Amino acid sequence: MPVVRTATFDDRPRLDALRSRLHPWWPQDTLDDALCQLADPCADARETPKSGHAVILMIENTHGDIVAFAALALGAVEGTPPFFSFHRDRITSHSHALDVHRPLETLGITNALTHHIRLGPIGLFDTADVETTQLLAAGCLGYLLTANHARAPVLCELPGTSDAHGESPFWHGVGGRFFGVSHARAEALWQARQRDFLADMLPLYPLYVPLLPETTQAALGVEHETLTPWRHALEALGFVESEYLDIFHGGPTLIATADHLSARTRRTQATTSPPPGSLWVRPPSATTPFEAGLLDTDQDTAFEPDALIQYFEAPYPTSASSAGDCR
Amino acid sequence: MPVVRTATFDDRPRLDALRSRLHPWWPQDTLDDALCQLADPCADARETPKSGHAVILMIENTHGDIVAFAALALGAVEGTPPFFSFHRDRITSHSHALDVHRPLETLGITNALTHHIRLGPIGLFDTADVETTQLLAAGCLGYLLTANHARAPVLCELPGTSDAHGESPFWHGVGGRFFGVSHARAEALWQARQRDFLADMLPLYPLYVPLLPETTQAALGVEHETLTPWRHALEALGFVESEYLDIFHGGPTLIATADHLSARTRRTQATTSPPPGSLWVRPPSATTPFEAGLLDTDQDTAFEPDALIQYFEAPYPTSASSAGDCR
Amino acid sequence: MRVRPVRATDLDDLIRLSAKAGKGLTSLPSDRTRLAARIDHAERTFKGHNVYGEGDFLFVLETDDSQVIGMCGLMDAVGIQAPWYNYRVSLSVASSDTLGVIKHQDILMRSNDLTGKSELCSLFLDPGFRGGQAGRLLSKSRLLFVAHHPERFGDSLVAELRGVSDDSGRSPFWESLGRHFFDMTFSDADWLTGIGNKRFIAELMPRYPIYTTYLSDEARAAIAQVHPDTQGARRLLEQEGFHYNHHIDIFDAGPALECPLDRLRLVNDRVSVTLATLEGSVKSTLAEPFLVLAGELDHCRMTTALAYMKDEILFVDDDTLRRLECLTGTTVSAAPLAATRQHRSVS
Amino acid sequence: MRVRPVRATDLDDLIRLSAKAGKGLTSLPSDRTRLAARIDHAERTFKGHNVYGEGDFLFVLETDDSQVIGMCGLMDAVGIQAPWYNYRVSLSVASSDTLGVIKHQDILMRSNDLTGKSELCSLFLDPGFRGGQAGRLLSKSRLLFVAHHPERFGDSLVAELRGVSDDSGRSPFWESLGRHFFDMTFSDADWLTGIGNKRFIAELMPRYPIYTTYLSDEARAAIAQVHPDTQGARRLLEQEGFHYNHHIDIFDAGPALECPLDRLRLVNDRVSVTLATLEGSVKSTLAEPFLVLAGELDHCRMTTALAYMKDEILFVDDDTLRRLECLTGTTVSAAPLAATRQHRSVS
Repeated sequence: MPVVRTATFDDRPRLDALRSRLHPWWPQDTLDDALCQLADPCADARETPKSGHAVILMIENTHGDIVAFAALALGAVEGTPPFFSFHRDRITSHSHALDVHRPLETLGITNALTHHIRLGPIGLFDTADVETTQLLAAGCLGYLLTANHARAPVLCELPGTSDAHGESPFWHGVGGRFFGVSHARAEALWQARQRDFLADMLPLYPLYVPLLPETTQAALGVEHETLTPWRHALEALGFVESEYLDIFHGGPTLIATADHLSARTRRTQATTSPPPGSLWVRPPSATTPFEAGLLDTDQDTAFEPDALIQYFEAPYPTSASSAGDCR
Repeated sequence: MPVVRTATFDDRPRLDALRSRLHPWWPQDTLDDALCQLADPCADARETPKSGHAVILMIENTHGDIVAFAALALGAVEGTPPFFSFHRDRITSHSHALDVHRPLETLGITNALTHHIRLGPIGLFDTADVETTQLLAAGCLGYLLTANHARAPVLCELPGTSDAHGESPFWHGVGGRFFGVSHARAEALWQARQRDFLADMLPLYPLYVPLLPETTQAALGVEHETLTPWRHALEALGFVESEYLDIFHGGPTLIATADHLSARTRRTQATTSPPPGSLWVRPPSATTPFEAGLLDTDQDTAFEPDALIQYFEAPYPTSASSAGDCR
Repeated sequence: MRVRPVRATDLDDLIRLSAKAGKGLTSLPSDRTRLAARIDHAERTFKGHNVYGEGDFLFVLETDDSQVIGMCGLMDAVGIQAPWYNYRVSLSVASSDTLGVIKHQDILMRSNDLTGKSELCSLFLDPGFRGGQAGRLLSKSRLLFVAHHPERFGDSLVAELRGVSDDSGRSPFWESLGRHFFDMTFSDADWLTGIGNKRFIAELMPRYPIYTTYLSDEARAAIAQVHPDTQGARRLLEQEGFHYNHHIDIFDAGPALECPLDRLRLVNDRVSVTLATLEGSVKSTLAEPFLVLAGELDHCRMTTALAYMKDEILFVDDDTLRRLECLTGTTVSAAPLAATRQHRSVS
Repeated sequence: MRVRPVRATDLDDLIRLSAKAGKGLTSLPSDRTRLAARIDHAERTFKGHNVYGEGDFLFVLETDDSQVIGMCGLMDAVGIQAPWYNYRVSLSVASSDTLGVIKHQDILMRSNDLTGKSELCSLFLDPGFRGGQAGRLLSKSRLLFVAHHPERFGDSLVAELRGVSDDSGRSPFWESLGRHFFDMTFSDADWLTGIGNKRFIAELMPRYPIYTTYLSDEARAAIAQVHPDTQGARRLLEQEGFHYNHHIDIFDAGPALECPLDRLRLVNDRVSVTLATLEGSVKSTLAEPFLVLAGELDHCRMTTALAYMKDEILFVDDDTLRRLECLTGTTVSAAPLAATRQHRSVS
């Protein structure tokens, strides 16, 4: 069975080479941070996070090729620069006399997610490979459940949808009207962390969604189609779509509180045989990186307890476990 | 062991008599609705909810006195009148040149919670009685998990804190400046469902929290002290404090998605012995109301399976179950 | 011709007039009961029985043979008894050193800023009498009334002018903005407002500012523009001291013109004079058209007259005396009809 | 005494002057390099080398023996090269039939509405010369300059007047509002703005409107009020056609007075006249004080003179000719120094 593990500095050249294959709308700052911080295999994931603290989790296939990776920014600390999102709110205008109810959606700027842990970008080079997608998400979950970071909520902002020309209908309707520069220029500055322009140029007041161009409205909270399997994997782990959107492309922001993640996945005692599909996590040791995996659902091999390994009950519904997961 | 059950029309006189003992800041509209709808014991809780659909869950002691009750408004349907909350948001103002970071909290009006299921008011006549408090919360959870309502999120708005004179510091700083009437008058109209004045009079623009009187700031999201045990019980079930506040008193709004509630409490098969502390739920029958309870943690009586009863794993940590619930 | 306060006996004439008014005049409904109530209210206003903020000074224009051919009104102060809404056309400027960009965005902000100002309203002239002096008399007489009774009014006047719409009454501004919030047609909204039902405006109009980038080109072009039929009225008011101060109508984006009382041409030009007659006609080269007001409040009469003024005496002809119901020696308020000194325009 | 464009050779005099200026004048820093740069920029502005929106017309007042005793400035258009911020004092009216309440709340809205207007700035007069005609000449001369060169300016002028503060420079408005957002003292904020560092305003000022109910009583009372030392300047500007149009300074809430160019008294009163001298003195009963401008742009000179005007000829004395560096027969711009007709105030 494949495993997911933290990347080490030996992986850097291969990871760097894969950057070009990432969707261009993924914010790459976390990846940059994580690449710079790649260290010994035994780097302790449980150190106290500081601003900019980031790691990479990755999966290799049997040929040793990296088939997937995810960057995680753990620096949910005071002093983090403001993180901008659109908050999708609702105001209902209601006329008693006329018996009119109009729930009006608005999009307003917020920095409420500044201290969240950030998941992404992720590289999934075969998006049809559900197994790898689920393993990557579960590995991130395992890392978050066992690493000694502050128990902040976790967000994953997904790149938004694009039109037939590969352009962002959300940018067309929002950013393009406020920033006064091209999408490419704004993206490049953001990636280069020159972000003062967000506070300077983003609309002061909430925008009314019904006034936005229809293509923009249709793009709100819609992830790029290549990321739908990843979204489903996160949702299975307890992530939920929030009322926050990516400021450039209007992609959805999935959020999970640490509490909800751990509620979804219950730790089982290592002395009893964990059910198939369970998540196992081995913290880093002096010689090995952090590793995690999912127990095979079909395999019948005898369970061998390992005191270092923690087990969590099946994060994904399996044929065997579904009976216990019905609601 | 005490049970929690849905109230029937026979209970109405006793419930009516208890109203006067409720905290005056509880919104009583759900209770009014529920009292009007009290029906046969066998009324089917699984009917499709409509606007205004509400039930009461209650607990009696061994003398047959009602010691606690809770009203639940299930009418999370289209056409529900707008529900007003303050949304507590954050905008960080940041000057690069001056190296100044000021995270500024704001309070803005929103109707985003309009379609949530509403829990409350609750009557808990011995707030020190943790067992009854937990049972009442667990009973509500059991009802929500098994009733066939739309799977909307559930909110519980807790009455806010009061000062030494019994007045609301939040009202003093907010409502009192916008409504132009006394707190009592505004409350009375709200209870009487004459609520157009909210949309008419509430501030159009978000308020800056640092400009509010200090006593008002200190009251944001603080529940009335008599409700702290109830808050803890809800939080143990998966409710989390949200960024929404009660518009009159600034009390916290606890929210749980149906998803999170069910993730917290896992259904166990009735054929195996459920662990102590488990929640059991019996749907209403032709002769009995909905009933729920918690399995005794100490008792050693043999488990007798009942096909009608559904069991959910321990909603509250117990000494016996805590080993399996650590994170 | 003269202008005088409306009376109950004018009801039939006004009903007949209102039938000639098109959609443009929302404040003159051809509904007998409503109109009778308005006349009654106006009569009480002229008698001083109104609460400040509810005063409705309604005048009629009548011919020398007492035929009513026009009307005009004045509200003493808007927004006192119920909120008064406009959009304020404002500018948002953002700049970024990083981007090297400075960006101007026009925004429309919900505004109650005209609260307390007095409003010119309900002007209507029988189409058969347009083109002559009647329109000027009708429009300017109420300004002289304000100049004569400033204590009855706010410290500023405002006139909301009809905005751009096409022949079918379709407003591009409404189609692009109002429609999304009010869930009704422009004419329904206009009609509701006309019959005094304005609650729905507070309830349904957007609370947050609107970025005009989200309006159609046609709608943006209509902001603060008047309907072609209203351009004459706009020019006339501008000559009297009114100017556009960035407030527009929330339905059709027509401009609200404002004039502080101390800049009203007629406040500055009005003088108290004694009436006298000349031997023969006053149609000398020295004569010019004057606007004259005699009497107070519910007894006032106003007319235009070719007259000339010397040493606080206004020389008029006998017809004018008849129209004003005055004898020579009476003290009246008068001012030149035309704004003699137009404001120089500096480009 | 006369007013003329600043020159590089004035630097020492201005350094000396600025040392006499208190905290009130943020735009005249006593920093040699900065002041030299400003003078250099102003010289280029007078020569017409400025980009519109960067023009800074800086004048000095000199005595007949060429001693510089005051200065005053004019920015051609604010907010073009960088955003210009004010609060707009607005009103929010809410009403509820259910409650039987109508409630007025004053709100302060972030505003860039003065963008594109020309600004009067940097007025400073040596304290030893206050009380006489010097102050009027200094303040009004630049208005005549605008009237003479309207094409160089926006369609409206604005002057931001110093707001209320106590002897220690403490502004009640700042203490109640700005402090919460800017995290610095009033004098630091003022100083930063004075040296042209205004980026922080965009970055830190509140984006949402402020309900004034949350300000201290003292702060509310300071809105649109001038410092006691500035009351004279306010009156003078009001006489010239300026009025408060609901914009205030974001730091100390001092009023921004505005005047559309076509309402500027000197635009309307300015005439082109030919200079002439009378036999003897012009101190006849017919003479009145005039403001006179000779020459164009960087060559202009302005002074006050007791003069009298007849048939487009202005009769002045020899001193005036000297100050203006003119011979008789020269065409100049002139206007009465005093606003002859004060606007009648209607209560």
